[in-house]
Amino acid sequence: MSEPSIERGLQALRAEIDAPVAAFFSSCVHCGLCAQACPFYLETGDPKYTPVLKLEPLRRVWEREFTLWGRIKAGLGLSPKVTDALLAEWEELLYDSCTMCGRCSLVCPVGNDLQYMIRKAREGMVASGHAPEGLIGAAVRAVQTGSPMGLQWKTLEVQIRHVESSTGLTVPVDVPDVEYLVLLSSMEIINFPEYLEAIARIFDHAGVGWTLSTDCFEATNAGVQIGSKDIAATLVQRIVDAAVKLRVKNVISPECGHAYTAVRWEGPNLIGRPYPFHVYHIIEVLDALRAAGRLRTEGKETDRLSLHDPCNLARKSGVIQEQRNLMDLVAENFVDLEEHGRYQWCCGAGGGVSSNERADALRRAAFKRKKAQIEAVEPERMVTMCATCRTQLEEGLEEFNMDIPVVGLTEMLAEHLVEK
Amino acid sequence: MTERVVVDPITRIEGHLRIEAELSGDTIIGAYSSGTMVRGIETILRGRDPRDAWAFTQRICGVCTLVHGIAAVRAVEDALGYEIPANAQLIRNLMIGAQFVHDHVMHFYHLHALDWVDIVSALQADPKQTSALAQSISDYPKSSPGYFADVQRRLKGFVEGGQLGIFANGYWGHPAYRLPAEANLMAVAHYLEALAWQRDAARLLTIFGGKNPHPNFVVGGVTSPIDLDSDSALNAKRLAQVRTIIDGMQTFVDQVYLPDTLAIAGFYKDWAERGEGLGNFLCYGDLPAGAALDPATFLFPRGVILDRDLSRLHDVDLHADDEIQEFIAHSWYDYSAGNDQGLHPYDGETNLSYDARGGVAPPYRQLDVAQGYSWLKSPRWKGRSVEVGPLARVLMLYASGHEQTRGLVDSALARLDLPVEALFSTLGRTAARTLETKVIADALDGWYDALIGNVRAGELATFNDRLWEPATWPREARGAGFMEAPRGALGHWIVIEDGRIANYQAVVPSTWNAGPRDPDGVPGAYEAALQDNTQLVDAQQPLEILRTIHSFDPCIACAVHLSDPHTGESIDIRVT
Amino acid sequence: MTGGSVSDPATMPAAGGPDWDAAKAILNEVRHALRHFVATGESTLIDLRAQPFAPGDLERLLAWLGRGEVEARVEALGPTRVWESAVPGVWLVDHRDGDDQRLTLQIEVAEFPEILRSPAQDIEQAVAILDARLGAAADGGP
Amino acid sequence: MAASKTLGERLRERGVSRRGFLKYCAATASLMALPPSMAPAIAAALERARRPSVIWLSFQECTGCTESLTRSFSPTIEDLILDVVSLDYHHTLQAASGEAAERAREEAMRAHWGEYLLVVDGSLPGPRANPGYSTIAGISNLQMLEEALAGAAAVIAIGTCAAFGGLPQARPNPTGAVSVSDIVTDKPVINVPGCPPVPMVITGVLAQYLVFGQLPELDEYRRPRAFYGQAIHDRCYRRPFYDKGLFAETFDDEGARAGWCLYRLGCKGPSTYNACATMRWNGGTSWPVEAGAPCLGCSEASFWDAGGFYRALSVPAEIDGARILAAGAVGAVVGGAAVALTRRRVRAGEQAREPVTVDELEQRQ
Amino acid sequence: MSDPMAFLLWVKGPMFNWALAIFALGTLARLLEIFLLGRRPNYAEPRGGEWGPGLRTVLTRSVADPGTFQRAPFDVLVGWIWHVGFLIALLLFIPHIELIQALIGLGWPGLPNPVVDAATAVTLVALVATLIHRLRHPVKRHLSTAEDYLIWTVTFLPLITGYLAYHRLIGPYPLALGLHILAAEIFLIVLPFTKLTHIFTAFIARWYNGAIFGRKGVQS
Repeated sequence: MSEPSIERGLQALRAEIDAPVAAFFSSCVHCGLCAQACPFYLETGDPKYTPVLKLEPLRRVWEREFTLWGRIKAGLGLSPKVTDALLAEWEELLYDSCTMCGRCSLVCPVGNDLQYMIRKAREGMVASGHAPEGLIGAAVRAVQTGSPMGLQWKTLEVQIRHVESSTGLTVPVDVPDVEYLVLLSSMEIINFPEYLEAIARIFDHAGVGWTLSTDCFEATNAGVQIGSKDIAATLVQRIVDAAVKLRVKNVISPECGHAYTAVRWEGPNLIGRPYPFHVYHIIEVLDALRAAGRLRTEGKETDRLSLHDPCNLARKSGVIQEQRNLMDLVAENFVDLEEHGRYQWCCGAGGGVSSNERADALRRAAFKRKKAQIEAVEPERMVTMCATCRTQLEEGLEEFNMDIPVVGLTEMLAEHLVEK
Repeated sequence: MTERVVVDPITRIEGHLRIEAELSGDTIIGAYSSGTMVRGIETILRGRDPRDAWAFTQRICGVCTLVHGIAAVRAVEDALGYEIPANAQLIRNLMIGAQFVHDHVMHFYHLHALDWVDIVSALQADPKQTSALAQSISDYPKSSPGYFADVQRRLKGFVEGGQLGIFANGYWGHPAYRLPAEANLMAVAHYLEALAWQRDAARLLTIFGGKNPHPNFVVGGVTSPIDLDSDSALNAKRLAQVRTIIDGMQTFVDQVYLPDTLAIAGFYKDWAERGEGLGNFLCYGDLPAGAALDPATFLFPRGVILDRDLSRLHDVDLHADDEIQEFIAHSWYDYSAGNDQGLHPYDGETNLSYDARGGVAPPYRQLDVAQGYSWLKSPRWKGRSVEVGPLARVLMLYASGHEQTRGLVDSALARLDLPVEALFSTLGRTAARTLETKVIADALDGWYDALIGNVRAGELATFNDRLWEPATWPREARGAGFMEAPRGALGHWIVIEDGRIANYQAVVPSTWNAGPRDPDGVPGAYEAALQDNTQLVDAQQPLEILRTIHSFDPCIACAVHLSDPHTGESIDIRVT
Repeated sequence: MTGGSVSDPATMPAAGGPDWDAAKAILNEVRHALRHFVATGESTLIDLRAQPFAPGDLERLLAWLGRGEVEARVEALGPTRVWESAVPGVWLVDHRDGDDQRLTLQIEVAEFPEILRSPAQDIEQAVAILDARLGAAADGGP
Repeated sequence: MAASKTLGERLRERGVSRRGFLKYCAATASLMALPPSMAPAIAAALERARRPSVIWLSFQECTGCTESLTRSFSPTIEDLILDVVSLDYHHTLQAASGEAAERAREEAMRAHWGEYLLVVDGSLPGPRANPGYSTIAGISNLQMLEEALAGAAAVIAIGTCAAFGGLPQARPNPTGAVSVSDIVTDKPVINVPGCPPVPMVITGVLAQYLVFGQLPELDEYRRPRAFYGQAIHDRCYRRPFYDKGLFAETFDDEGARAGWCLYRLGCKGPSTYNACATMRWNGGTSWPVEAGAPCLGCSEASFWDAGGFYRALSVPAEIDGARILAAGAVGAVVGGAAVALTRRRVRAGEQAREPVTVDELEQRQ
Repeated sequence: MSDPMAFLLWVKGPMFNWALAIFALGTLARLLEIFLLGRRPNYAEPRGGEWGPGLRTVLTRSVADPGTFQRAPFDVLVGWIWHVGFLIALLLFIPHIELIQALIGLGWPGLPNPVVDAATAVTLVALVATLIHRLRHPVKRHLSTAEDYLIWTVTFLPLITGYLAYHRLIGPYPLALGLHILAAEIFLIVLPFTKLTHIFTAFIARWYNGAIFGRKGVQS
């Protein structure tokens, strides 16, 4: 085993280059419009945060090694090398100032999927030893303890007991052959215990068979955030093993954005084969239950509510209408932010930024874009469905002294269930 | 002991012609005709768009300025089986006819007349008597004593000015000039008159072809559309203008050219006994009556007359391998398969080979006539040396019973009191040119009326675009384009491959007539004619040579072939 | 355009359309020349032969300019016809050669065209010519 | 010698009046494409002008230029040779032949040494070509030109062949033909290109020399600006159709009949500088574009090799499909090779990539 | 080469073939370089198709989303103006159509010249504005490399030379036309080796973008 090094980084980058990457880099005309989609640039005004620029290390590897013309240029000394210093300099750009929200991918006029390439670029950063401390810590904890926050099953067990006592329901654990394996995120367990209770009540209400697994309760994937497919694969494999062991039909990703994209879209490719089960986000499941008439609710929230779409859920996974259907079920004064759905703005915390203490200032700066959006609509409360987003919203709104509480959609729904 | 007389340049012709004659006493016993300039147009044509060929070949000659254009578009049309609308054929006929009239008149007055007319002698003429002479032979209105006096005054001023310009060093006062002073003055007046007239006559080609010299043609028809409602097409005004021009041509031919020819001929009847030469004549025929180029409808019939035998006309096949062939035994060319054989034009070659084939390094006094001595080849029909041109055509018309021609020939001979054999001569050749001009000038009416009839009937098409795009052509095609040019039978042979010219050969009237001896030593028409009963009064002033040569109306640029880039002779010099 | 006395507009060729462009340019030039003439008394000559007329354009232009009250014919090296257009001060001068072929066609903006003026040198000799004729008449005796 | 009479004297002798002379000058101004206001200056110059001796040499030509000269309406060829110039040597028109003709040339050269105007039509085989390709009286064209040049005041190259090499010089230039300018180094040369030139342009240039005794203003091709200053296209009456985008597609369609622009039929008007559109041909009768024929570009150098006559000006001269296809194929091979290498690199990268382990990360931490 | 006509014939003849050959060679090589890299298999259960959304994005990405338009109206508008203007001048000018027809045998109706002329003039102004914008806007200035200015130049040159030639503002015309053709040839030659390849690859990139998003059920 060798040390992380520039050479390993370059090898990792080379391994990531494919036809889309080549098409994307061939097409960029430096129009700079991606900057107009990036909260980090918009809120700092610093042009170095222009998204396409964050890809410079990957671009150089592509140009120097994957184009004939670039090889000629490199031979003539006209194409600069990718050095360790360059990667060091780019660490901030690739981690601290990018949440991989993918908004730039949606506005690039030539169609470059920048987020796709940021994810790939991070592979090289990890391999060359240029990942942020915070993310390394999270990754190490996730692999070693099963949770990026170091949470143990016994902590969750306390939660379970609490839910069971307060609802009078049984929380199924390690029940095989049920319909759903429910995953959670450590942040939810710690910050938003209401979620588990809400799930228990809703599934009971709808008569859904579900279970938790003692082998694997954590849905988040620090490997995806840091950009290591090896670590990411390890974490995904745990979920797959648990689901297979319990022979569930479906796996439910909790109110967490990146967990969903990690399990839903990256997972099969990380382990190199399709799953023997389906993966859903909790919101998808809830909306399916609603559509099937299995959710009967009563009363509606009357205050002015608005909705924050988590990037991973909406823009990167296409779950957009589902949450609105559910909002309509329980809220009568719901108003969308101006740019929402696939064009929503990132809260500023995703993509590992929230785990990267060094990036706090940038994270707070990026939030100003969300804040401005919220201010424009003047809601009394915000609703979301991602623990990271919810934390960022709560902290941010508090910082700006805005008295707008943030609630999870699942919990809100649970509150309106018709009592049996 | 023979003496060599060299005439170079032969002037008042098109191109560069040199005649070397061997004299025994005062009689020519051997004559050698040499074209001394070569350009290489056939080689230049290779690889080009066949639709462009007309423009290149037209520049073979600016005098008979349309004939190579017509032959080239016909060659392409023949190769492709490309039909053209009836109007286009009629317009081409009108253009060809106008070219004939224009060219023959100019030849007679500006190129040939000075062989018979002594300009200086005209100064002695009495304008009144000249007027009387003019009025006795024609109704032409410009015949007053004042008119001739004006001409004489102008000529006098010119001669007395001391700068004779183009008239300097003519053989003035040569005993062979026999016209009385009055006839000379009349001819000088008509020399100037014809210069003015020809400018108008040339306008017919300008109307249909945009300019003259070198009017425009197009494969598949003509460039000018017909639309009576358009300013920009052939409309009523344009067609009326054509009518006016035709009228002007006919008037001049009837009232000036024809009477002048007969009047002058009357003084030179001895020239009806010399300058015949070969006695073989060839016509491809031309001027169809309908849309198709069908020899059965031609005004000029197709055929060959051998050994003066007008009772037997031989047919001609332009495509047959063994009929038309070109030889280079005495030409500055090489054939890849040997220099003694003949090649049909489809297989023709033109490899320049001046030094190796006997060309003498300039400056030279004398050619090496035992070897190559001309840039002209020697075309032969079934191995026969033949004459082409007006005389050939008039004989064909006469032999095939063309009524108008028979009438014209018979009355002219009667008027001059000459037998029909007089046609086979220098004088006969010149007279035949005049007579066929009359036939063609009159025929213009028929084509014009047919065109007007079509337009009235709403038949306006002038161009067929069916085979315009080279993509519609077969991969390989070959065709022969022929016509009767003013100077005689003209043929272009084209081989098309992949939409490009693979080979192009032109066998032109002056090659038939002016070509050198063939491998059997048989001379060409010029050479034979000069060797036929020609005596020189003064070897220093060989006027007699000019008379016979000019009676053919030489067009030498036409006659010279082109080089092939495969030979070492080819030089590519480009200065920019 | 050039004034009130032009031909009846109903019979005028329609302005506009590509065929008419060249003639329009000429008319503009004539207008400038007229103004210049009114202001300074200097005449202007426009050579119509050097214009890129479409077929029919010249005829239209001449029809447009119309005919005024004066016409003249000069015999000098062939005929020259002169006429005033319907626009006063705008003359057409058509020089032809002995074969009645047009040499030039000019528009002259002036009180009257130069070609009509008797050459000063000829007038100098006028008395002598007249005397000679009188003498001849006296000799011959009418 | 009475030859020294001026043109003014000659005209008056012929009974031409002062008024007639004025008219002659007006026509001359028009002929030379000068503004009519120049007529008085022309009159003054013509009063003094003498008939210059002209020696006209014809080399590799077709006589089209001479034929064109005879079509001039003003001055007419008759006026030209009787009044304007002394045409002392001209193959097609002169009475004398053979030795007598050559003597006329030599005498004129001797009598007017240093003063005669040398006119040339046709190209000539160049110094490196076989002199036998074109001879007159046994003398090569080059030698004859050089001899005549020595005593010439100026040279006028009539026609595209003399001016630019023309048809004989067209690819592959089998006779090594060159233009007059290629030979003449120390004498003024006026090029009067065209195949042939417009008749009145030829006479106009001669008249200009006669009137002003000097060369007209020339462009960079030594062409008189008065006649070659504007492109056909700029003076073409069909130009408005070009601007409107109305084009004839064939020679007998609606557009052709309506007189629409001939650009698509290959008209070279935009790149051809000549006077056809204004002077027109044969006494103003018509000109090629008016007769529905696209301009061939005949007054431009190399026009024979400028691509097909029916190819639009914008179309490349010779599209070498084979070369482009070959290049494309090479591109495919090169691209393929590059990719093969690249793919190997990707695979190698994948294989060489060492998995990142938590232990490593932890170490770093 | 001092002779403008010889120059014109050179650019229309051998040079044109060379330019086209280099363009064809380079472009094919570049496209193969891209395509043959391929994509790795994707085992995730798709929520949508790839082809449909990919093709859809090829088209829809031409129109900016409302937010981007609000934030960068200049980029969007001026970018549109000169791209459309350039295409009008390139594809709807009759002489160009003739050229294309001669090359590939396909033709289409053109626009009247004054329309093309106006489009060209607007395009020229828009391109100059684009350059000024690039020099002044912080993001663009920061992003720009020498190559960006090079491709601006090779894009601008065919337009300006074409405009000058059409209006005959430089002479003689064979020189003006020759310069225009040469400028176009430089454009062709440079194209495969610079980001001008986006003329082709942008559509590929858009397709990949649309396909990647489309597979996840997002309309991009």
